[in-house]
Amino acid sequence: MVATSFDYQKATSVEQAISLLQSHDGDAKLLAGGHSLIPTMKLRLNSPALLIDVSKIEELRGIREEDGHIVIGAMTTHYEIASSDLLAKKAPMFVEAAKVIGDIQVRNKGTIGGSLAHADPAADWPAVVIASGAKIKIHGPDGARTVDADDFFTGFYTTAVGENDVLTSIHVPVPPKGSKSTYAKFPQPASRYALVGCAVQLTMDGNKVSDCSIGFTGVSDAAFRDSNAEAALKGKELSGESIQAAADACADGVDIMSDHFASEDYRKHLAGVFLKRALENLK
Amino acid sequence: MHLEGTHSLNAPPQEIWNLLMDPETLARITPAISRLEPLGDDKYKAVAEVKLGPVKGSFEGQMAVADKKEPEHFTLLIEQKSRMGNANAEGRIQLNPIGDNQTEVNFTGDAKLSGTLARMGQRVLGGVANSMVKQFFQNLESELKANA
Amino acid sequence: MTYIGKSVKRVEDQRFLTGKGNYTDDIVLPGMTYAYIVRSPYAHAKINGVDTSEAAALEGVVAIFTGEDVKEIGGVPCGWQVNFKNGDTMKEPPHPLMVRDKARHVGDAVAMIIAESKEIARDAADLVDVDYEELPAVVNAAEAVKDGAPLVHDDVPKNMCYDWELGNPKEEVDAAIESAHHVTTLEFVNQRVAPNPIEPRAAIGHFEAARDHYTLYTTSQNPHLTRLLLSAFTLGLPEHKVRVVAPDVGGGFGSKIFHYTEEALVIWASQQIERPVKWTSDRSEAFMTDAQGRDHVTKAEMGFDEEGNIVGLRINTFANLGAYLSTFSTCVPTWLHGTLLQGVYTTPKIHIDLTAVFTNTVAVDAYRGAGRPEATYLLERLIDTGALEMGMDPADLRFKNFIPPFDGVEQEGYMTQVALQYDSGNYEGVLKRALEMVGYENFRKEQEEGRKNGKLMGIGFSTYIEACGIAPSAVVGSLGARAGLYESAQVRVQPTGKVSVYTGSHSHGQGHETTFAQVVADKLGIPLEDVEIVHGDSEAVAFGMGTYGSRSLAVGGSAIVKSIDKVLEKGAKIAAHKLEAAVDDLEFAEGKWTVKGTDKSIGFADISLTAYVPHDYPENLEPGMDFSSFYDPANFTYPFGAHVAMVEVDKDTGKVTLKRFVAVDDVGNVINPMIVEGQIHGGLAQGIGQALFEETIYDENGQLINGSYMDYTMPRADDLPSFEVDRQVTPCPHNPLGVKGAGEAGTIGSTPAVVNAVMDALKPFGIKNLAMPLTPERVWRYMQE
Amino acid sequence: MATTINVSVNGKKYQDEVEGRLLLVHYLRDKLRLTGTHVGCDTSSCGACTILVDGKAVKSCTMLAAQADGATIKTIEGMAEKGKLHPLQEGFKEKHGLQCGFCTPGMIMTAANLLEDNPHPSDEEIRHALEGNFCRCTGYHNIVEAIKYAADKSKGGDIEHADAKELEKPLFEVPS
Repeated sequence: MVATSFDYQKATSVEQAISLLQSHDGDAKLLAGGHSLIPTMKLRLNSPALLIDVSKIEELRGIREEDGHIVIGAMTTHYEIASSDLLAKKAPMFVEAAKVIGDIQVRNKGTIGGSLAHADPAADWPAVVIASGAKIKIHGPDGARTVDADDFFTGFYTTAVGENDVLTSIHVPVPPKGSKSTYAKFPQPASRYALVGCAVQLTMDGNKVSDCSIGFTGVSDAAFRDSNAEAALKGKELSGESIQAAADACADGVDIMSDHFASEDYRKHLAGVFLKRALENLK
Repeated sequence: MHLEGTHSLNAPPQEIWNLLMDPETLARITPAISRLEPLGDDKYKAVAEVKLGPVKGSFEGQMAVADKKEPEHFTLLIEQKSRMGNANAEGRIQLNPIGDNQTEVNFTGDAKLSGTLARMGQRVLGGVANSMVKQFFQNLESELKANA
Repeated sequence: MTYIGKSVKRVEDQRFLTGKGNYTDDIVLPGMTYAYIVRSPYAHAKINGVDTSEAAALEGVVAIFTGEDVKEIGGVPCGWQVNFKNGDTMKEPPHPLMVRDKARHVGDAVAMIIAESKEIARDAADLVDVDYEELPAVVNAAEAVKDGAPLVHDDVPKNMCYDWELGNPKEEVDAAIESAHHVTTLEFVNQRVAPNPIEPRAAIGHFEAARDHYTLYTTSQNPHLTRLLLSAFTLGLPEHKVRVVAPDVGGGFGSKIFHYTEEALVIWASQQIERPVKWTSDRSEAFMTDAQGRDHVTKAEMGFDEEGNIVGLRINTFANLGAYLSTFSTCVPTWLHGTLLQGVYTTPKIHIDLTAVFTNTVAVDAYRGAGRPEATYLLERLIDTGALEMGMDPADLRFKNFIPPFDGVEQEGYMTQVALQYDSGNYEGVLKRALEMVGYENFRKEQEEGRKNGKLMGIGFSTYIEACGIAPSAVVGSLGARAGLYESAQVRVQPTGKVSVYTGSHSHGQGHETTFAQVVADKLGIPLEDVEIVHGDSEAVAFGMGTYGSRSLAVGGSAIVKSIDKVLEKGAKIAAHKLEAAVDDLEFAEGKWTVKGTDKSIGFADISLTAYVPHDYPENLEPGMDFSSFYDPANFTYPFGAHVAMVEVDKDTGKVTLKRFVAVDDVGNVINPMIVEGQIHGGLAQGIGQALFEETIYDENGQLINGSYMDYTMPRADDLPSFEVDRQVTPCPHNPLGVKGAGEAGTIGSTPAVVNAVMDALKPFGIKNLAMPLTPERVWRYMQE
Repeated sequence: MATTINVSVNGKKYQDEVEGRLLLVHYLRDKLRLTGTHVGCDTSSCGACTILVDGKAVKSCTMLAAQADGATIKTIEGMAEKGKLHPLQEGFKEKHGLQCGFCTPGMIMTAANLLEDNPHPSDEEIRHALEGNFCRCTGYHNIVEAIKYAADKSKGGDIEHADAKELEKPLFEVPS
């Protein structure tokens, strides 16, 4: 397996990466952990002329708390997230999800930013960032902007990141007191991507759900926030009944993917099952 | 790979028909096709640039319009070759009038992939069929708006 | 010191554990070039032309060959002839090294690029322009024989390679089934699977013009057979000038038995360019070109009388051979499958009707178990389903129908209705032991409890038999084999008493370097470290038939014993001379010849030194101590066992979790229990893989749509439980070691046990039959209906 | 355009010019001739190519040599020290955790990462940790045992030897 010939350049700053992207007019790609990109290039399903390695840019790494948010640098690896004390304390869903991404080797090298920008419809992170209400920061030729995770995934492998943009960080609001979150996943048996992945964040007011957000991955051509299922829970007690109602309401009105691992109706059914399991975890 | 979709548009069938029979418009709205050069007999040389997430490559081949019944239906036959495999697609487009000024456009077809695309693309391309049809309708809609 | 029966740690491990293994792709020869093969993206397509000009112009490309260049070469042969029912010989269309008229499966070779580096070869491949005209393809075996189906080979009507039958006269079996009290009928597909050794195939061809000599390094389970086929058939090379080396080989599971086109191509190309040529398969390429396994479409009927005794078995099967005949593909669905339909039961009437067909898919050939798993699957599914339908316990139904124990010595071997005579067996023994290990009564109680709480637990059985060490040569010859199936071994005692053993068996994970050495050291009474086992090089080993069909120890090991006997016989003569005694007065034990009843003795090393320094030596005795033997077995060997799977099915998702797996196998005598257990474990994983995960999925155009590890599911560590294995020992009566073979047992027994367990779990839903693999969606869907 | 890399592999320093597309696994195998690291698939799925980069298990078929610039790499060839096998290597041998040996280097390197993070893993944790590594020979049973052996050994615990239970059974009867 040999990729087509390309140039490799290590970027030392976000600005440099952007200007390299600009000067290559769509024929350059950013290289983060490489776990999505390199296999495709080996299969020659993609042959960029230049790879810009952004993994060593210091400002893109690390996890820190800032203004009520936890900021995760785009080049932070799944492993670093899985072993972050800060996240374990403040946003444990991230730790939980990081531990079930790929395998040890993938977690050591793969990055959250790379995964989000790649937007594989079956990747784990999209569901989690959506449910956490995160904002995603993107630097482009015209400066920086932030996009709500809900609006970030625009379609099949497409995101709000433009051709000459660099996804730089993920800003996760520190969940209020009384919040709970979890990620439940049914892995595709061969690749271990999510056949269905469901991330849920709940805020309880007494025994009622005061707020909740639900993100799904693996179900449709892009990860999405499921407001129907959320509506079935808001203001309700977390009971067998409300959980069932949410499961019945979920993944409604979305185009559901189908492949030889899961047909459309089975996938839809699984979405309900895994939403239920996630909610049971939070009971 | 089965392709299917239905979409209602605010224009009579004839208007949509005229748009679709114009090679330049057809090239613009057919997903991935970037250029159509008429070869006569409703056949075109077609050049495509596919960019779908991790997959990017150029295709070259033919596209033909067959089985025409104005302004009701026609069939698009697309044969595209590339280094990552070949794609052959056949799609029937049906224009059903709804009232005076609306049309239900129905797309149904099949695409056949070969080579690396067929073998490796399953997980990657599972969603392509859907998004291609969706894109086709979206493009058609914006063409109509632009013409209005 | 005795070594036999001890879990001696493997001597080969040292190099594998330290990264010093020597696999084919690790080898670099001076001046080596790299080949990349351009393959058809279509399953069936006419080739109107191949334009290589642009590729040839790329700097670093050394040569490009196409089907046109190799058209004078006939192609690779098939090693087994099967005849039609009417006596006509099977259809045997050519299997060319590269095609020029049409491609018959995705991956059929069209052009071969040879370049200075693998990067350049790969780049050049993108520049080769092949003009294909796609043709309709046929993929399914049962469809391929229908009128109007596309023809894979223009001159093979109905795509039929042969039809074939075996067993009692058809009318007798029909009558038995028709008059049966109860008939269990199942229709199923034994799905196609990919063997997937983790080491992809590779081959290096090295022609040396100066000495008119050819060397092939290849990932093969049987280098000598490859040499024979290359020389006598494919390329017509002078066999004495061909050396085939199969160095360390990273697993085979059957897929590396066969002589592949790439082996001939690299040798031929090396001759053309007079430089070494290396080809290494990608995993994607492996999915397109390695022979795959199974792929039967079957209707099976088993008749029972009122007490549950089996009265008849009728089988109708379509076997998919793929686009071309691979080396042994024709014997797998016939002589390795039909002959196993007796199973371990006393079924009095058996008939199988089988049609083998060509399709536009890669060849199907032996995959771990080869034919025997397919036979076992249908028998064991039928008997569990029969029990379910008749309201009997599946274990009881088996006990009722078992062939009673026989040792093959006091009691004669058991003559089956399907051409075999079993050597020795105690089938009820293994099932009894397995039930003890399971705690069967308890399980049934738990299952009942579980069902009340909505928990779906199931238990499944499989009592299998297999035929290993396929033999004797005269018999297999009469059945159509175009090769003998014996084994050779040379035991060379060096002057200092160290021993080199040259075996025609080939180890690619089985641990022969240890097991065989244990036999030798034990029999000669010398330390294990004084023995070296040499294999895998046709220049070192006189001849060999390789390793497959669990034959190595039963056949290869027996050949070694034969040579050791010759060593001891000669040693005794020298010892008698040195000790001034008669040969009959000597006894050999613990590496010494001793004059009976005295303390006069002489050691093995003294004798070997004497043999090479024959100053004081028996008259008329040749110096030296080096013996070769060929061992042609008297019969197959028949390992058997009882496997029990316990599963839980997730009602919500349909996912099957294997909770426990108990296997009691009887593989005859055991030389190294650790290695035997390892073989069983690995076999279980592959059999479980077929039951729950694995399947090559071709679309109607013949495209394999799950041709990568991202889409083809193989068991990973967290998919499997720890296995509970035990043994029973019923020695093989007809070979000197009493061994039967352990390589395939796990795979053969486990698949139906798992499926039966899932069916048992799903009993409340009234489901009797589900297609493998039992994927979550399949199971879930059936629970909904 | 070639890139210059500086790497330390098994304690030795190398400086090399590499093409952008050269994978780390091919750099190790073809350039440094460290052929203990294997390639078993195209899709980063099988784990046969696993090595340690800066102490972490990485699939070297999914990493460019250029990305390894400045890294400290350990391959299977660097595991044994002064001729003494690493406890994992010893465990694989003692527990028969390998057959054909092709997946073994990757298994050992992955297990090394596991034991670094979690010195006393449960069976379940071991099986989970191996989900990026295929073995087609062993059925994983003995690989799990091998890793437990290494974990036990490093904490100086008792190691149950495979032989003990074997001696109780009849193993060999001479056929009459």
